[in-house]
Amino acid sequence: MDGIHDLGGMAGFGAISYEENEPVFHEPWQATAFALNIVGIGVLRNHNADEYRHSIERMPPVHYLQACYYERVLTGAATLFVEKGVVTKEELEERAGGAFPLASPNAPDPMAELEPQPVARFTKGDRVLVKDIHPAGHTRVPRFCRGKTGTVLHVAPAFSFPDAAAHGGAFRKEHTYHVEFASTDLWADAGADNESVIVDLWDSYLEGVDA
Amino acid sequence: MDGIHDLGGMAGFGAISYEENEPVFHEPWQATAFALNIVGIGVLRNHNADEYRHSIERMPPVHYLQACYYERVLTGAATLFVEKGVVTKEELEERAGGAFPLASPNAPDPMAELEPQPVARFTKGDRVLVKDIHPAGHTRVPRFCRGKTGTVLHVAPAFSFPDAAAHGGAFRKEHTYHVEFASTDLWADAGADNESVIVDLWDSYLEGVDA
Amino acid sequence: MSTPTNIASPKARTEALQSALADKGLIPEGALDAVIHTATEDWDPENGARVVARAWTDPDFKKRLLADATSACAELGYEGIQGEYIVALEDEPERHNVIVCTQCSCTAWPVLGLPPDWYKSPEYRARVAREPRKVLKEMGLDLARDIAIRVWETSAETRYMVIPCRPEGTDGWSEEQLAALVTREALIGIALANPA
Amino acid sequence: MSTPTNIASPKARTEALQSALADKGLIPEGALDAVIHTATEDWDPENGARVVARAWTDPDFKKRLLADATSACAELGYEGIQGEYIVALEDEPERHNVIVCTQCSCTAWPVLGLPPDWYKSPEYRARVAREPRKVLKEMGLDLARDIAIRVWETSAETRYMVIPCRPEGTDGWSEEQLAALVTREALIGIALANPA
Repeated sequence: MDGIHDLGGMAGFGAISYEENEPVFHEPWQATAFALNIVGIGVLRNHNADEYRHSIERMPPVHYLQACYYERVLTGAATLFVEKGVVTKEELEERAGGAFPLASPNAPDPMAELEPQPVARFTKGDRVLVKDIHPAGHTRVPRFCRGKTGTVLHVAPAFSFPDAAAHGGAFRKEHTYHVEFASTDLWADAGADNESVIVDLWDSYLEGVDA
Repeated sequence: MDGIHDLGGMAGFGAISYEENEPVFHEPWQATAFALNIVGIGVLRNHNADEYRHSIERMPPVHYLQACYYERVLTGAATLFVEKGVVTKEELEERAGGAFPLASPNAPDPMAELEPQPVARFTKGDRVLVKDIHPAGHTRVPRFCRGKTGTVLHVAPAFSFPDAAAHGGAFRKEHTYHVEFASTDLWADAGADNESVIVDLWDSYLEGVDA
Repeated sequence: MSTPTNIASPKARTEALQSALADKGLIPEGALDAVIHTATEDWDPENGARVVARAWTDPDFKKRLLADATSACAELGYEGIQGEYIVALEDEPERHNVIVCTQCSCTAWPVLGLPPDWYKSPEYRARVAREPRKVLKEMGLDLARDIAIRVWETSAETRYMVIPCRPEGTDGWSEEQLAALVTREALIGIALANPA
Repeated sequence: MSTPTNIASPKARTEALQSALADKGLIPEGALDAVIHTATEDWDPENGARVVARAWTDPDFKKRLLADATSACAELGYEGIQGEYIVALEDEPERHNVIVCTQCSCTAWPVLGLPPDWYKSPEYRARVAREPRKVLKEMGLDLARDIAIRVWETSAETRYMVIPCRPEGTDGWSEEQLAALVTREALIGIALANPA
């Protein structure tokens, strides 16, 4: 989805606040929230990592931007426990003694039509074009590189295709590629000479470009 | 700027809340805030409409999304009165009895390099490509149509070019065009058959496409 | 992500700006009231409704309106800021028009009035460009798939108004009667003219 | 734009989810504590620092690390979730590497630890991809224009770690001494290895 989570290149954000010697967790509930999600994925098999990422993406934009990371984790995990029928929102709110905002529902038709690519089609040095897809559901192609051409630096192993895995689609694995884009190609007027962004992209997001 | 204000096509927003018989202003301060900005533009000549629009675009994203329209107006106008040296933030905060959040500063190099086009280059029926510009300052090309091809429906009169006017650039006028894009070209996978978006675009945002 | 916790209310902030400018002698006597009067009394969707009713009843006016809406609206006295270049969009049975300003909230104030909150909301601005049929349905206007939808993005200086289709059963109605069928919602395009 | 005003605190919400799952018997004894123990005790940027120090002192290890960082890190005992496919990015005097995850906050937990708040902030995620030189400068690392910057976006399953340049004047230092020069910030790429 073209959501608020897809932040790369978005303007208007200010200084990064940096804390020296930051602890792993600032408050105990953050550790618990993190652990609840890991147990939900790894032990209870309530949801997978792609469903989890998408549950956070589905948070309303203001809540997404205001919540700290572990509140996003909590909201995503709780949403998936509710959506899978393990708990109800009402039960959570009664226990919490107040509102428990969850993420918004999944889109009805979440996947772009992308042909599965079980065999790596590209190799190091290839020029590739990122398809200009706009699926309503989970995808891992940042908007900033859609429709852009880059160069394959590295072929990674085949991994589960997230757009499908996040939405109960048929399991498929595809190679991912580390594709380098000149920043000036991504953001004309960025004044970003001598900078590049490398995006890790699944095979079916890409098409070949004639040299 | 590729900011939060550029909302067209962004996913994750929920139902539109609709109020029957809505009044023009819900609270008297909203009327005053609106009038202060209009007087600031039209009477005091403190700022122009393009500077004003950009001052709102420069609001931090969370504040932008949370503020009602008239709080955005207030924040933009106050920012410009402060930036032009008419009042200070400290004075405003003292008078307000609390913090008075303003918009973030202008980018140092705000304009894309776009050649002025004093004479209309296109006419009804022409196919045009929207340049894929990403200026750091004010622009009126929504991201969703950059790099896309559409058809000119109508040639409007020449109007002041906002990217320049918002940043003290040399005055220039250019025709704008009502350019129609098929929604399926803007958002593949949108399922938006039989829908189109018409964007009103200044001449220098465009280039011709061979038929 | 940290926000100051002592933010003054919008009302207090407005009063702060107003008093700061006033104390410097910058606000001419009556200037704010004049703007507020215009915004609440002069700019009114009933103006647009009268334009539509005239177009429905006067073919010559309609021709002028579609050729040059700025002048046609000025004939009825509707002109001024945010009405410098108005374009009228005529609905047809097979093609519907709807207006948005995705980047701010521009509107033809003299004929539509200051826009309502929903029009200025991030929700409307984000969604109507991309999924107009769904948004219109949620707002009560269910358009069949075979009716084309044109979404007009107010990204430059053109200010749009929609001329909805004249409802059936209104032959012989007066302009005043017809104008009463045309709401602000119809002028923006999230509703049709009310049925007779 | 309306938000419920009675939102329970994140702590209360966490306890609500935890107790709801626990009361249904869904949380195995010790499962949460085991995760928290791993996150706070096992995943640690000192692990990555040891990998870097080993690479600085052992050319064969470095070769293995650059060819297959997953296995090389596993040699030192660093492996597991979010470490299934690690790629090491070697800084060179004329080319600097920096890591981000713009869409969520993915990181190589076993070697970098859970990432700090700044890495997970909208500010870092939005800005470092587009203006890395400016962001790095703000964070204390001023790189000359002629040093290329590669920003690695963690958009798939690869988890990156940066191998910073070995500081001058560290000939003959032990692995332990060298590892102490390598911070979490250096492993992400917003800092260099500390000078000797």
